[in-house]
Amino acid sequence: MIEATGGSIDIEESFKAVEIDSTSIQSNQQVILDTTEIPKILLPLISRNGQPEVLIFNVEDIKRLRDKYGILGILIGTLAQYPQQNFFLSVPLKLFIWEVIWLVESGYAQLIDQVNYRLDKAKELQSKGKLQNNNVIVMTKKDPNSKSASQLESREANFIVTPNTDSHKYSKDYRTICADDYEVSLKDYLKSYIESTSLSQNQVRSYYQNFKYLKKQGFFINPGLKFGGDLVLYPGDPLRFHSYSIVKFNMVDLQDFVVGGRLATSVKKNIVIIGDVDESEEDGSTEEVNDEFIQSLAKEPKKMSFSIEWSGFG
Amino acid sequence: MAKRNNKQQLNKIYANALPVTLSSEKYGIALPNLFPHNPISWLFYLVRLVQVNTLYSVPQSTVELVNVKYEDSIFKVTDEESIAKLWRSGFFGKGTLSRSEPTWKERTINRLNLEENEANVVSMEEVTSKRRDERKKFKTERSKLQDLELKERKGDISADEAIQLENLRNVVPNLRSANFKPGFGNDNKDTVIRLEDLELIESNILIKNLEFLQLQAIEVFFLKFALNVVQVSNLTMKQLFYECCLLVENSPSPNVTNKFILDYVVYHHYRSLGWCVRSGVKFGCDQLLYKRGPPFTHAEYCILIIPNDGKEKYDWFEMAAKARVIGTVKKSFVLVYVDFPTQAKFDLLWNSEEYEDEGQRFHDILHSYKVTEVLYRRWAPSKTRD
Amino acid sequence: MAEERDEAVITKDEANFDVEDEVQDWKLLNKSLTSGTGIPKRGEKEFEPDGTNVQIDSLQESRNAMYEALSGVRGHHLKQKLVGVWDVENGRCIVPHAKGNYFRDVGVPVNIGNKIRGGMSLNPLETVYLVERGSMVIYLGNEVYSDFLQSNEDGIEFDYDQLVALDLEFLYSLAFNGKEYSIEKYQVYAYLKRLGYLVQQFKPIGDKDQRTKLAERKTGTSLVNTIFGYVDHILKKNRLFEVLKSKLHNWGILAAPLFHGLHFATKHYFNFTDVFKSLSLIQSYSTYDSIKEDPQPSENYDLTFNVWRPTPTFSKKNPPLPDFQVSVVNTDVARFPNLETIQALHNRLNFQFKGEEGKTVIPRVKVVNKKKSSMPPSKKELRYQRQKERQSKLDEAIQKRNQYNKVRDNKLKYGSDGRTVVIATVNNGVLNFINITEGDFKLQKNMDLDDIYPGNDHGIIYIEST
Amino acid sequence: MASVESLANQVQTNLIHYNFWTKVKIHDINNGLKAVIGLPPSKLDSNDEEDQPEWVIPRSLVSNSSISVKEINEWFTGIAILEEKRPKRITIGIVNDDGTVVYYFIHDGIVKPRQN
Repeated sequence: MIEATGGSIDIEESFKAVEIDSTSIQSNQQVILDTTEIPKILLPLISRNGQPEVLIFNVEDIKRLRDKYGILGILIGTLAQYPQQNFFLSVPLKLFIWEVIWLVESGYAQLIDQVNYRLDKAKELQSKGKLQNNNVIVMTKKDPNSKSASQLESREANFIVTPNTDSHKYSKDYRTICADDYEVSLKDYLKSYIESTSLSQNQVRSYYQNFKYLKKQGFFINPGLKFGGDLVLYPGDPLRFHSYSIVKFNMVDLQDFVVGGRLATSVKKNIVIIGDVDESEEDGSTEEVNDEFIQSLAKEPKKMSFSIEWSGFG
Repeated sequence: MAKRNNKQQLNKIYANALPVTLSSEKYGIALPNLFPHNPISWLFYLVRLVQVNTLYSVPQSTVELVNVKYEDSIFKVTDEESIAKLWRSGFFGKGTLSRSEPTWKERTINRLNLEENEANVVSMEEVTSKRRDERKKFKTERSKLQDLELKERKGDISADEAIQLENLRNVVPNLRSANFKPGFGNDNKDTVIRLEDLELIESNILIKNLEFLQLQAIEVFFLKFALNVVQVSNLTMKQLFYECCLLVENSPSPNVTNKFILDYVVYHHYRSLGWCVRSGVKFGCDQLLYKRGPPFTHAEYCILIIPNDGKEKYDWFEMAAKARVIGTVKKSFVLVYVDFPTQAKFDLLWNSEEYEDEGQRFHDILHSYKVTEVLYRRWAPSKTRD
Repeated sequence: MAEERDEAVITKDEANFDVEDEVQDWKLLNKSLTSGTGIPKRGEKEFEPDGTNVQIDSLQESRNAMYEALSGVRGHHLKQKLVGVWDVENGRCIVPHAKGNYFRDVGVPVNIGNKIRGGMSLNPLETVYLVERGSMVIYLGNEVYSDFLQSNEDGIEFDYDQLVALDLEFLYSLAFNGKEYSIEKYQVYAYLKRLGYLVQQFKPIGDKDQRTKLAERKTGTSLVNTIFGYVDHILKKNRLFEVLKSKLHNWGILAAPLFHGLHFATKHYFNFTDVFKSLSLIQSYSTYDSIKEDPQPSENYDLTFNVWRPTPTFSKKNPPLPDFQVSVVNTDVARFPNLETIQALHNRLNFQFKGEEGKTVIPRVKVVNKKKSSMPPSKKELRYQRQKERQSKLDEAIQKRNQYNKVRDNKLKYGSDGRTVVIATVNNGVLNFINITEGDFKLQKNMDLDDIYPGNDHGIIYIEST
Repeated sequence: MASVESLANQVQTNLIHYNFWTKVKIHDINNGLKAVIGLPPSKLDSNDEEDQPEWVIPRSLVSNSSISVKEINEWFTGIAILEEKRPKRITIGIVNDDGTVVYYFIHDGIVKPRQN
């Protein structure tokens, strides 16, 4: 986050709680986003019958999400090189609901009905006759990348593999087909998400607006249950930086204050609580996930926030 | 203040588990052993029993009740002897200006160098404040170090600064590990007397003790109902109970799930099992259980009280936060669900005029509650595999 | 210093640091995972971006290391080729030739037509796990394949290149398309499998549930046993005696009843244990009480997995009682369960009562590091040894008391009879595991403690000074 | 329930005689709310100025323990009226029924945590 001016960065100054005005806030995104040239990232939507899940298998997409948009996701797959540990995991990268909404709502990505797309494509492939699975490769003991092509050719294939994703899918052809026939709207995604969880439509809106409010300030964001919060915030990519804050969406009790403040301080963080600037703004009338609701997600968040930490005395 | 490391001394000071005087303590008497297969021992026992009851009056019948003042929604004990009794016999109450046992007076005399200043006595509060000073120093130095490191990385560091940086790199880690150990006394501490202190002293003598022992509502009611050792202002037992309920929630008569009642039920449960029970507010729970009491051991259990009303009261975030705080201080987390009677049954007992003794009323009311304990522990699968 | 830990001061100690809390630095991937411990070191991270190139480069390095690792090859040697075929209709995977260690806890044996003898049918969790770690490749089944399975021709090897090989993305979208198997369940499954646990979907083991077993346990004693038990009871517990004693005690003075305002003013007490006994008032739950009441879990809670520590003798057909039983829950779906749900989960566990016939219960006592004999004993072991020696030199009565206190402390802390359900929470992809155990601080009817000091009120923690 | 005055007095005494603050006074801010202001014995944060007074809002943990962002914002606006400037930070003094007071900083907006 935040311009490379060096020295300390005065977040207190830049993000005065009550005076949030979207136009006056500089985008603190590390990279200025430019959507004109790049095609949208296709977000594979999985498990449409249960809770819908967006899982990314394409490493190029993972790269773009992280480097360009500061979207982290959570790796949930087994790392085949080291399959007996849980510290370093691999694809798929699971995006959580706020990341999904943010990417789609900002126009960086679109949702794809993955299972139907892939089944239809497989059918088509099979109808064309001979398949080329290409899943047998040459594997050398040391680093395979260091071998020259000729050296590799001279050896017999000895390894059978499962790739992360379908390597042909980024053909122009594929993109058009997906966009046309397999796109899932944000509305449908949210509808099934809300149906399969205990979140209400108002909560989804309010929490998403919180996420957006934080994203605008350039933070990197992860889920926060490990620390008793809804989110954790990082001042930069968590690969390099310790997290700053634990975010609580609903702070309702002083007990939470004591617990949260104490916990945060013991792990060198603080607690951030967020609320609406004007509560009447909450037009909680619609119970349905309709177009109006989807439009309301795109509104500028009007939020105020406070940071809590132990005082060090008492 | 007693020497804390002297276990025997501690045992002597805190010999009584509750502020109740035992006949064995007062008269040095005991009943003889009974052996099931030896009828003689039965007879002997019986004779002795009658003897005890005719020769000795029950100690508690002659003990004066402790006066508790109820003011501004606070239960106060101001009399020094009473404070000592309640603190030393079961660790009831808390000094308002101390961490647990009231020591403000001694600390103030010490701090202001007044009369009867015992040197070389360092209280817990002083240890803490000293350690915080050290911590502050560490932080200042570290922040200097970080500034210089940044300069170095950017390549605009002067020669002088480079030397300073090297120096700080050696010094800072030592500062971090430096731990203040009690016992050095007040070596370099100057006596600073503030305007605020002047009101307290007259010709080098402390004239005001601002501290009193504050009792929690559950403690007061236990001392009244279970042990009958206190008198709270002019309140009857029933009035006291009602006042305690009002502290939490305004209602014309107590609600069956009033937090005070649930808290009391749990408090009484653990007290009757011999635990020392104190407030768990610092750890975000309701109560702490000590095997014996603060000077002896750490609290081992943190209690969270939950009405068993079928609701899913807490979300995972709240539970995770509490569990983590409790884990940090190496205590165990216990959820105590409380079953309660119907409001109608409660009201019946509450309003009944059948009781000639209030203790019996509350016996019946409280007996209609029930506790269920559930233990919450983090599981680390990587550590339990083998 | 006893009070230190109870004060308001908040210390930032490393004890609260958990490697899994932190986002790992991929630069350390090879370094840390090939080191002996297998646990990554705490990366050296920074507090905030300072705009220096050093920092930017360092971040790029970490990111590249990550992307590279994610692009790594997933597969196995052709010589050990293991093939599965996805059956779209049934949402399962057929492994025609199942061999190897993987199937100790994975899959259900199947025979199909003439072609598959000793094959395995895998559920989506098992399938994805094996493919994802590179141990199996999987193809999309179709009519050609079904026809092959049903045909009677002998000796023909199937050419799998007739089928579409599934990449991981395709497999995930097929495997998790139904309602029953969710990503969150898979995450928990894979997490435990990666650590080496044996994991199966939850199912009752044995033909009797806890309720039946408890009922049998109560009525199972013969008349003779009952009589002997009673005599034993009286002699051992001196219960009758206790009653008589307290009656005798009261005679001399006609003390006011318990909780009467005058009680303590009218009755002599000679020790605090008796005072505590007299204060006993609040009813409390005793282990297994809820079995009779048959509470029902909320719809969001169910038992998901049986989990065993790795054992070489594990039999899929006839598994022992699980070491852990896990309920998976999504934090967006359910809140922390109410008591009824907790009790319902406890009652549905595979559980063996103490003294129940059949398989012996493995005592859940922590074993001090079983290290290879060549290793010198660790500090912990030495301490344990010394402690043991010291113990054995003590007076027998003191040994007994220490033993009693130890057993009691364990029962307070880990539950008096150990019914525990593990709840695995999944919060937007992040896992947490919690043990939820039946507690009983009153330690009512506790056989283990009765064995040491019969007739004691085990729940009274106060130790009388003598 | 504990009165606002009683809470403010408890916090005031605690600040003066337990935490050694000086010049501690109680002010009325909006809606019958009271705030305590005083000087801590040394800087509470290394970025603070010397002799920087600190505002403390007393609250009871036992009665009325719920809290909202809106309410916190009102404390800030209340103090802003007295000071003619919205403070960057205030402190909440949470009073428990055993007499313990725990103090937590509430910073306006999202700030980085103190490096401890």
